[in-house]
Amino acid sequence: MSKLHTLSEAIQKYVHDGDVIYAAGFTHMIPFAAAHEIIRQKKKNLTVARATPDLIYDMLTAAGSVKKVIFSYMGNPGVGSLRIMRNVIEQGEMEWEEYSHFGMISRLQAGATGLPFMPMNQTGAPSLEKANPNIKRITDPYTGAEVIVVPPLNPDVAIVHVQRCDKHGNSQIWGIVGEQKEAAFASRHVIITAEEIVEEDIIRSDPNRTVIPSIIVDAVCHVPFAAHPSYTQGYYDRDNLFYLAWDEISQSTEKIQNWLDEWVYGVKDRDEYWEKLGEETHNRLKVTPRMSSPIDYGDY
Amino acid sequence: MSKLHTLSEAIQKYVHDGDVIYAAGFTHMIPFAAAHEIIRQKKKNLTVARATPDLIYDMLTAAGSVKKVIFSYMGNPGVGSLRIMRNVIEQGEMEWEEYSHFGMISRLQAGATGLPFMPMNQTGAPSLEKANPNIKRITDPYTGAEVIVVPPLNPDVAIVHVQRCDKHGNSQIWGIVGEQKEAAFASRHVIITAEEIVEEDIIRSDPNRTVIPSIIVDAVCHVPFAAHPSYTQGYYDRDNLFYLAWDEISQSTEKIQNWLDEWVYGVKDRDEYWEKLGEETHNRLKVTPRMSSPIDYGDY
Amino acid sequence: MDYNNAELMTVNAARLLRDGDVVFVGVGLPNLACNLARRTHAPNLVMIYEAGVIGARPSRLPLSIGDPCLVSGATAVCSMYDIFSFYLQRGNVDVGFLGGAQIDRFGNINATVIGDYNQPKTRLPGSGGSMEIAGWANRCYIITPHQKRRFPEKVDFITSAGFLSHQKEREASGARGKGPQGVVTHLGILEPNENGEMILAALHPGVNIDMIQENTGWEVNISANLRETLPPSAEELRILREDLDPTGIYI
Amino acid sequence: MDYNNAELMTVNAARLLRDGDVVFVGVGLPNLACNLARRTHAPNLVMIYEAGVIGARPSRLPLSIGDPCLVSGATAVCSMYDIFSFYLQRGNVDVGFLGGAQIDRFGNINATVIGDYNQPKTRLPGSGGSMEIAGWANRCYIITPHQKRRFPEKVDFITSAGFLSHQKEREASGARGKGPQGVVTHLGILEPNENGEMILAALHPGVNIDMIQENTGWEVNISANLRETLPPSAEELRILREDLDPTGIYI
Repeated sequence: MSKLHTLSEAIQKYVHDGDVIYAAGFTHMIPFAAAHEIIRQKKKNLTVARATPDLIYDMLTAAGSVKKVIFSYMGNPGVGSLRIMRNVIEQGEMEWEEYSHFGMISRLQAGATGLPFMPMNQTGAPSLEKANPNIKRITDPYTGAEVIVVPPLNPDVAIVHVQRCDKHGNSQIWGIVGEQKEAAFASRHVIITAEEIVEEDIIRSDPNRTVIPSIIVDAVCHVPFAAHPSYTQGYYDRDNLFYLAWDEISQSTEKIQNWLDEWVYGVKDRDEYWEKLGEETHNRLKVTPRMSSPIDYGDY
Repeated sequence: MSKLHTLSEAIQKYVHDGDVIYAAGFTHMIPFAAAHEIIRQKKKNLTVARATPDLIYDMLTAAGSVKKVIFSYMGNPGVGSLRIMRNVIEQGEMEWEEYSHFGMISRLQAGATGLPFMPMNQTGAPSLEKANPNIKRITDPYTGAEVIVVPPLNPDVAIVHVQRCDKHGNSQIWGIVGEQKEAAFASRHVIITAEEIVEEDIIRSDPNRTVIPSIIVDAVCHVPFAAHPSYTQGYYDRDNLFYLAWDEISQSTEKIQNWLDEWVYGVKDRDEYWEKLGEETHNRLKVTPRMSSPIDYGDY
Repeated sequence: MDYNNAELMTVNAARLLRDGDVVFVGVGLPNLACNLARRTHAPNLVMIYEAGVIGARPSRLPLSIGDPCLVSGATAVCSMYDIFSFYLQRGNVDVGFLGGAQIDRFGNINATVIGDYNQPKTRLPGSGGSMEIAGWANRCYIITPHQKRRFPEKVDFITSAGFLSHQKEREASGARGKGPQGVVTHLGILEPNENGEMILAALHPGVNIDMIQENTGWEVNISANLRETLPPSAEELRILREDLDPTGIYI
Repeated sequence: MDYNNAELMTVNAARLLRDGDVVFVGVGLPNLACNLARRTHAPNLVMIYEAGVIGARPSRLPLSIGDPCLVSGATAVCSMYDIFSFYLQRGNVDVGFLGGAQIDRFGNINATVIGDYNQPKTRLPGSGGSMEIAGWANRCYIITPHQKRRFPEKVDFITSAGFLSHQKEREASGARGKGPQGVVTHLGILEPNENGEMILAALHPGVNIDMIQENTGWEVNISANLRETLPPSAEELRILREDLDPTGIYI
C-alpha cells in the first residue's frame, strides 16, 4: 500500500488547528519544508513540542501558528538566543512547558513504548521540578529511594525527515538519530519527508538500518533538501551562515515578515525554495561522498 | 589501548566462581566458545542469566558449573525441552528465578540505563507475579493505575559475540540484535568474542552500526565460528541438525559426558573444535553473500 | 480432498487473519498460517517475530524463532526491548498467536508447570513472550490439538491471561488487548462468549458436538450460531504442501 | 608569550582532563579544550556529544552540537535517549563541561531565567542536557569569564546542581556524580572545599586576590594551598591557533 503524498496533501490531511505536533530531529534533518508548508496553510493554535525548538519553531511562532511550546533547550544552536520565541515568552504571549533534555526525551520514550510514565534518577537540581507540576516523584519499591518521573508525550502528529524510505514508509536514517524513532512511535500520525524514495529492495538489503517501520507511517513525501537550513548527513551540509543570518533577521518584525513573504509565502514548495537559494548556496552546502563499509547479511 | 586477549585469558581474568554471567544473543550469535572455555576452566557456582538458556546453559549445567538460572524461556528452540536443566529443576537440584521475556529484558534495560527499576504495563497474568517476589507493583502517579516493575539486572560479566570489532572493543553487529547492547551496558565486565577484528577505520566508516562502544569493554577475543551450533548472520548458518542431536544426547548422562569429553575437554580451543567438525559440516553451514546497499556519510 | 489435522488447523487459523493485520508470529503452524494468509486473502499482512524482525519474507521454512532467513530481506530489525515495548506494549500489534500445554475454560494458558510451581511435577519452558502477547495484542488466537488433558476446566498456572475467571476480570486487570478470540483445534473452533467463556463456535467437516465434549475437560457451551468450517481448498493445501513446507516438517 | 582570555581558559580546562577520560563535550571552548588535551597529554580521551556521538574525531571545528563533522569518522552514534541513559545515567561519563548565565557560591548553575520563572525578566535557553550532566558525570568543570554579574551569592534558579547549600545536601539529593570540581575563569580556578563552597584554588599569572574578589558576588575564601597556574605554552597555543580554531571563531 503506497502512502505517497505531496507534502501539501499530507499537511492538509494530518495537521489540524490545535494539534500537538513534534517536528523531530536533533540538529540533524529538521523538517523545515513541512513547517513552511504548515505556515503556508495557516494552521493555528498549535502546540509545538521539540527538545530544541531551533529556527523551525521560531519561524512557526513568527508566522502566528503557535499557542504553546514544550521544550528543553530554546536557543539558536551555536549562535545564541531564539529571539522570537524568547520575546513572546518574555511578553507573556505564549504558553510553555519545560523539561531537561532527558526529561523531554523520557516523555517521548514513555509515549513511544506505551508506558504511563518514565522514571529518571535524581539530578539534585530542584527548581524545574518545582516549576513544572508534570514532573513528579515516586518511591522505588526496592530501595525506598525517590525517583523522578515524567508522563508520556503522545503528539497528534510527528514529522520526520529521513534519508531514504520506500513508498510504504519504511525509513532508514543515519548520522545523528536524536529522537526520530521515539517521536514517530509516540505520535498518533506520522508524516515522513524523504531525500529519496527508494525501491523496497534497498530497504530490505539492510533491515538493521530501518528506524521507522511502515506500520506506523501515514504519509510519505518525496522532498529533497527538506532539512535546509539544517542538514542531511551525506546529502548536504548545515547552512551555518543562515543560522547566523537568522539572528539578524529575527531582531526586527519587519525583517521577519519580509523573510516569510519571500521564502515561505513567496514560494510554492521546497523545490522552488531550493532553486531560489541559488547555485552559490548549493555549492557551499555540497558534500563529497564518504561511504560505509558494506556488510553481508547472507543469502539464507 | 588494545584489549586483545585470548579467550582463555579473558575467561581466566573476568569470570570467577560464584559470578552472575550473561551470555547474550537471542538465538543469534550465542557465545558457545566462551561457555566451552568456562567449562574447561571448571568454573563453579555460577548464576547464569539469559532470556533463553538454550543449549549453552544446558551444557554449562551438564558440566556442573551452574548454581542458579535466571530466565524467561527454557526450551530447545524449535525442538522441545532443555532436558538437562529441566531435569535438575524437577529434581530440586538447581535454583531458578523466572520472568516473561519482557520482564527479563526490562531487568536488563534497567541495569543498562542505571535505573532502579523498569515499569511494565499489566498483562493480566497473575501466576508468575505471585511466584516471584522480585516482581512488584507501584502506582502510576498520573492515573492512579497499577504498574508492574522489575529490578535491574547487573551481571558480573556479559559475554557477547559480534561480527566485527576493532581491537579497542568497538563492536558492530547486524541481524537479530536481541539484548546484546543491554547485557553489555548492564554488566560490570564485558568480554567480546568476534568473527573478525577489523581496523578502526572500518568501524568508523559506519558509526551508526556500532552497538557496543569500547569504553565498556574489558576484553576482545578473536574467535571465528564462536557461535556454533547457533549462527552468525552473514558468516554461517544455524546448525539445526545439532539442535536436534542435542535432544538425543541430553537424554543420557553417559552420552552427555562423552559429548563433553570429546567436544569440550577434548579440544584446546574453538579452532580445534571447528576443525574437528569437519568439512561436511563446514559446507552445510556455508552461506552465500547478500550485501547491504551502502550509504554515504559525507566527508565533512 | 484429503488433509491431516495440522493442515486443517493451519488453514483455519490463516482464515482468521485480515488483510493488513500486523501479526506477532511464532514458528511452526502460526508461521505457516501467516504465510498462507499472505499468499491468499491477506497480501498486506505484516509478520513480526519476537526476535525483533519486522516484515519478514522468509525464503525457507524457519526452524527457530531466530532463524537467519527471517532477517535477510526483512524490512526492519530491532532489539528485543524495542519489539516488546515500541511494538507490542504500544499497541502496534493486531494479532498474536499462542500455544501452551493447557488452555482452560476462560482461555487462560499454562506453559509453565504441571503441579506445584516450586516443586514441579513437569517443568515446561515458561512464558517467553506469551505473557505479553496474550496481554497486549489486539486479538489472540490459539492453535492446538483438541485433547482432554490439554483442556482442563482450570489451568494449574496462568502463564498468559485469557479472560481469567470472567471477561470483567480481564478488563479490570489493565491488560490492553481483547484476549483470545479463537481457539483453533483439529475438531473445531472455540470462541469467547460475552462472559469470556470459550464456547463451541464452529465444527470442522465430519465432527459432531459429542466429539468436542469428549475431548474437552469442561461442559462446553454451544454457540447459538454454531457454524461448520469449509474444508481446506485445493489451493490452500497446494500452497502449504508445495511452497511452504515441502519437506513436511510441520504438516 | 601573549594570549587572550579564551585561550587562557581553554588551556587550563584542557589540563584538568586525564588520559582515558570519557568526556561529555559541548561546542565552543569545551570542545577546544578536549581536542587540545587529546593532542597533548590525553591521547586516549573519548569525546561524547549529547547529540549521541561517541569517539568523535571532528576534522573541522564543529559550530553546533549536532554538526555532521562529528558523525563522519566517529566510533558510534546512538539516540538521545541512549546517550542520556546508557551513557550518562549509567555512570559511563567521567567528565562533563557546563556553562550558564550564573554560577553561585556552591557551584549551582542558572541557565533558565533571570527574575521570576513565570514572568521572566530574561528568558535564557534552559537546561538542555546540563541538568543531567551536572547530576551524573563523575566530575564537572565550568568554563566562564569571571564577572560579578555571573557570580552571584545565590542563583535565581538552579538549572543544574552544584552542591546546593552544602556538600551534604548534594549527597542527600541522590545525584550520583561528585559535582563541580573546578570553575575555570580568565582570572583563576575555583574549587570546592569540604563543604562544597567554591573557593579560590589557583590564580593565573599576573592576577591577584583583590581582582578575584572584585569580580565575584560573594566573599571568596582562599585555599590554604593557593597555587599559580603555568601560562599557556607555545605548543598549546600553536595547536589551538593553527590546528583547532584557525579562523579564530572561539579564540
